[in-house]
Amino acid sequence: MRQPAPWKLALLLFPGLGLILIFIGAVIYIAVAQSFGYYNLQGESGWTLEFWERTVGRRAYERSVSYSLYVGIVSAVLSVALAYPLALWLRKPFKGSLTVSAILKAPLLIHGIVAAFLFLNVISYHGILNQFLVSLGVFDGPRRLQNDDNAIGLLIMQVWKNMPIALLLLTGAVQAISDDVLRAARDLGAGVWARFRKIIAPLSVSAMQASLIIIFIGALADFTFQTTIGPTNRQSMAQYMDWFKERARWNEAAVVGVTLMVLSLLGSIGLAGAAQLIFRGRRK
Amino acid sequence: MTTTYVLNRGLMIMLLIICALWLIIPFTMAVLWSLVDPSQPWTPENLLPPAMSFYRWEFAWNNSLLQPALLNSYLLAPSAAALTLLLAMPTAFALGRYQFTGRELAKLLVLLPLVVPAFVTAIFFTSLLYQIGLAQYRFWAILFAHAILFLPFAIRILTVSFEQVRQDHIDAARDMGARPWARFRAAYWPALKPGVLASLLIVFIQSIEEFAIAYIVGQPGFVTIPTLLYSSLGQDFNRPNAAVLSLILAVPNVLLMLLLERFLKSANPALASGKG
Amino acid sequence: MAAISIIDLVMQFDGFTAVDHVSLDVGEGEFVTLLGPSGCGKTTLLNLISGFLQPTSGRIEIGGKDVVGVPPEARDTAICFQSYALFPHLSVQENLIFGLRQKGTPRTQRNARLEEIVGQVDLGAHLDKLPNQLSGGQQQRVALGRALAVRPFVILFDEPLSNLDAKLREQVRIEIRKIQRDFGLTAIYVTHDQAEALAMSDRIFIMNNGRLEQSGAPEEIYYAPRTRFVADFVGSANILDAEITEELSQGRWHVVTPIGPLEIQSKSAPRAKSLPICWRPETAIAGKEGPNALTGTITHRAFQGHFTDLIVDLGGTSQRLQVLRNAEGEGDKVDFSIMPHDLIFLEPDG
Amino acid sequence: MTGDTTSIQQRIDNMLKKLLSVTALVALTTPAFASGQATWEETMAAAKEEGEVYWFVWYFEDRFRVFAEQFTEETGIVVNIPEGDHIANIDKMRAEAGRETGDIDVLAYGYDQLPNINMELFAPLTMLPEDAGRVSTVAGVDGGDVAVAWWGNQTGIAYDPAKIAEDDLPQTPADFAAFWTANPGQMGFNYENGGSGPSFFLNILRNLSEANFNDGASSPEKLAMLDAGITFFNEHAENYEITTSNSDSLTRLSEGEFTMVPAWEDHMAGLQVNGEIRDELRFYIPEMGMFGGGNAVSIPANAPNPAAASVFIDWLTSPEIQTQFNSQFGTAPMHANADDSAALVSNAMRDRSRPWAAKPFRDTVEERFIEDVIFER
Repeated sequence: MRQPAPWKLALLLFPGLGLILIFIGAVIYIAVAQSFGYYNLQGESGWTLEFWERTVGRRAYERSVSYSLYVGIVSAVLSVALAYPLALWLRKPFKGSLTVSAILKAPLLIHGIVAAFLFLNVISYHGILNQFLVSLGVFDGPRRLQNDDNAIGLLIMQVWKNMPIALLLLTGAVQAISDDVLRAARDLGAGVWARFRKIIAPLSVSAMQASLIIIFIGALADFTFQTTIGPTNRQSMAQYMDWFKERARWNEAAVVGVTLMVLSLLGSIGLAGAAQLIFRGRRK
Repeated sequence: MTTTYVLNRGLMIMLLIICALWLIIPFTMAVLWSLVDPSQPWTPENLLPPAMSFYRWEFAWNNSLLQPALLNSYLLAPSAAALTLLLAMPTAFALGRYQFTGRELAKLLVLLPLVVPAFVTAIFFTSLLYQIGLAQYRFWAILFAHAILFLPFAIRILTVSFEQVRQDHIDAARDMGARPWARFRAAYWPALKPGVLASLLIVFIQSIEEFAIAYIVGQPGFVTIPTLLYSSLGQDFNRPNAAVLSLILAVPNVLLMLLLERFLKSANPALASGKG
Repeated sequence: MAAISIIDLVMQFDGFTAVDHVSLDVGEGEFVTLLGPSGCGKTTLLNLISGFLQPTSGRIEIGGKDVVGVPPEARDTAICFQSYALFPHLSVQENLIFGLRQKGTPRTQRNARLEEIVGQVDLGAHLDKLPNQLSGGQQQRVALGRALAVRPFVILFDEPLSNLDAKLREQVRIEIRKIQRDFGLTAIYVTHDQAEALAMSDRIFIMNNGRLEQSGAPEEIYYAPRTRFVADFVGSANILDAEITEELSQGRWHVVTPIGPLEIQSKSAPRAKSLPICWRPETAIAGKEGPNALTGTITHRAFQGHFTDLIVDLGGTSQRLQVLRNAEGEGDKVDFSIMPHDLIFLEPDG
Repeated sequence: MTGDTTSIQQRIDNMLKKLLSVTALVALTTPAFASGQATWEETMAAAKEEGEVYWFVWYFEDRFRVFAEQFTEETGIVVNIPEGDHIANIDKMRAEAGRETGDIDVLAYGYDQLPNINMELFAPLTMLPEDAGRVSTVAGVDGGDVAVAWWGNQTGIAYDPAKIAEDDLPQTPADFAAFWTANPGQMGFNYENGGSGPSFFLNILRNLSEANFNDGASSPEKLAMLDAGITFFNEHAENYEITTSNSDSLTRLSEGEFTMVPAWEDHMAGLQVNGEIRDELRFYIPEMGMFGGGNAVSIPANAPNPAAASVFIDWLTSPEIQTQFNSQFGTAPMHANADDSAALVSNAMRDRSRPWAAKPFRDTVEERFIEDVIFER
């Protein structure tokens, strides 16, 4: 690799990185400024910590932060954990593997909100799942499954929607691992788990990190799944921000928005770092 | 050999059953719901809707914004994919082929649009548009915003692709007197192709699904599939009408899926680059 | 007791028989080679022994135990791969002790073993490097060291030298053989290079179309090929279709061939009245001596240093001769003789 | 915007053409309306010249498109109804205020939002023909001369008469507590995405405290007065359910999951007319009172088609159309001369209607309810 002339580098970086910095920079600037009292739509603008103090002290704020982090991390880890065996299964083409991979990728093209609607239809109080389980005698009577307090329905939908992203990224990564390397590991006594832990995971760690980050950020800032199938006794951060926005309390919305940005960043670094540490480990 | 074969068969059958449960049952229920005639609602005592008609289908097609939404979304998404690719190429080239100070930082900064929640971006982007007086060019504004929002995917994917272009292939092409275009075809394109297709695909899907920007920048009148879905399927849905909309929107998606599967086959990195 | 016994092994893929009723024994500490052209089934046989494939029928015994159904990770074998298959994300040291880690060998023992292996394969200066920072020869040694480190009961070589240049290859051949002897390892070596097989092996198994054609010590294979295929594949041979006309005396026959009538002296009797015979080019003697004196026209001449290759036209056939010195050029007539004991009966075709 | 996109976006195309070519006309005519000089005939003529009107309303967009066809038949003016969201529409108007010409001709919004909106952003409606039957003040909020009511709505409790007799319907907080205890899980309400649930819990809180809900001022002391109500909800937390929205409540009531849910009268009637929920379901306003209100329409000062907007509002608030709204959508009519015989509740019961709790107090109460009740579940 060579070191290019600075002007040439700048020219190359401008349309991509340059535009990103200008565009997102402006957005971040306004959001941060608003959380400190600037750019008020109504009333006076000026530096104040009031909104941060008022919002951060709230239990609702703490709750939404910890709940969103929970949804983000669990969705990301579960999706990746589910995508790995599938990616390994589809590593070598076999009869019908294309059909399987098409079916697995179908959620990429079904709108999340449509899926949530269909899901709700199935699990509703008199929905087919309840009727089926009642007729089997598993349930005594219909149960309330929608908007469950443990967010299980929400996590199912998050994983359903996000797993294909991880699958797409991981398939490429595990296909790039040569057969001989895997056979060598096996031949030297590595069982299924050791092969994954010592060979496959370290060699696909960048794809794993990318999947974790993309899914984590999406699930952290989720609004549509949460408002349709999420638990009713929890609020996600996006929902909380929207709650402020609905009441034209922009500065507090900006506080939540800035928190969301910071958490996206820190969470991504954390997840990527953890993956690196666990799977790359002692690298000399 | 035979055991893996049996294993594959078993796993596949299991998967197909799960998918049938997941796809066939919900969609069958959606079909039934969509046929509920306004004269009588469908209640749990009845196995099938008591009165069925296509009234809701006709109504949805004629009176909702379904048609413009379909057109807008399916025009926006490919344009966004192409524009993103165009904008991503130079940066990805620089990141993938050159070594310079700050390269790692640049690779990290590229991810910025991903950490800013879409709602925040949408609101402040709109305000920006009003300030520079471009707010009425909605299509272009959304296109531009989508292109920038999804640049991280394209740049990161293409950077890896550019890294995989082998210098000896480029040198060999030059050695044989290839002009830049021929050199690109011979040395760059084979390594880039999977990445190009993958980023087109990802941006396309992201754009089709994107809600916040389309919703906030797009008003009034510029309706895309997600904004239409949100207003009719989100919190204020009623089952029969929502079912009609879900089914109508599933059709282009199924067609698209078949098309993309063909795409993906040729974009499969392992098939394109050989093993290892 | 044989270290490895293969008994009536069959491997079929979708109706194609890759290994066809193969039986063989390998003694402990023996270095044997599976030799054959690509597609002959030798690599399939290796994969069956290492456990990556499960046979359609037949048995494989390693150290007296039937291992069919035992997964590769549980078999006491180690492969040295053609592609080396080094773990690209692990340092040389980590690569070398990978197998020991999997076996849960205690640290002190692991370090001792590492030191020993590093000395053997001479990698002391590179332990912290990643595989892609090494030369091809060094990578090859890491692959060898990695396989040796687990002290396998059997070490399997899958054409390990084909990615090395010719000079290095000869040097590594000697190294491998030396280490194998030092450790007293049982080794199975797969190659399509007959020179490699002849130079390294205690015994050679020649495979063709999934079947074992012939096995034996290198000299035996070379000087007493049993079939047309073996004669042709190992070394070079002039093969002639012969018709036995009469048995002259005990162990002597008279035959008619396209290059003329010849007299053969053989310990084994011919298996049919018409059958192929062969002779090695270097057994030709210049001048007219003995019963089989011939004269042909040189069509091609190539000086090889320590001998000269001649292609001679004789009775419409091309015969190859290797002679120490010759003055004739292309187009000239040349006289030569074949001793009766240098002519070999092969098995009848079909 | 260039050709390739306009060709497929008929609606946008129309609007932009207007923006580009009719701006001059609008600039000329607007002052005339503002000063009230134009006669109604001149306004009608200008409206036909403009030929279309953009109505921003955040619900029933599909059905209003059909409903507005009779207006187009009468006047030849096309009504465009974009998809929208209540607050987003208002934000949009605010954001566009700086532009010479905006996108919105007629903005619909809830009366409870009016105190948050700068009324100077609207044009006065003084050009409308004199009509004493029109309603400008709803639930204690005065629309002045810029807002006029076109949609009246009332919250109450929807119930399944097959499961509960009319005489047993709970009327007071104590009645509800008794009902919950006797029938656990048979009532659900939402706390966001629609006002029916908030109307319910706010009225319980109002009944169980001395705080003045009509005064928007909030203070920690005033919020502390709600302790009894908060305890009331927490004590019975096991016995009621939380739903996600107005629609979710009604859908689940119709499917037999619940016995009763808070609902909007108009929303419920609309769903019944369309066969989306069962006809047998009934609606009442408990004696403890529930909130009622209405929605207003206004014309932004920078409306692109101000004359057509005026004509549309005149039509929308006419007695005939208000009668139709009552029968087709179940609204409380917003014209003195309209016929309300088709409504779900009797006129006597309408006395139980209360004006919405005043903001920002209402916000702080909802915030406390979420933190101290919802998050405690």
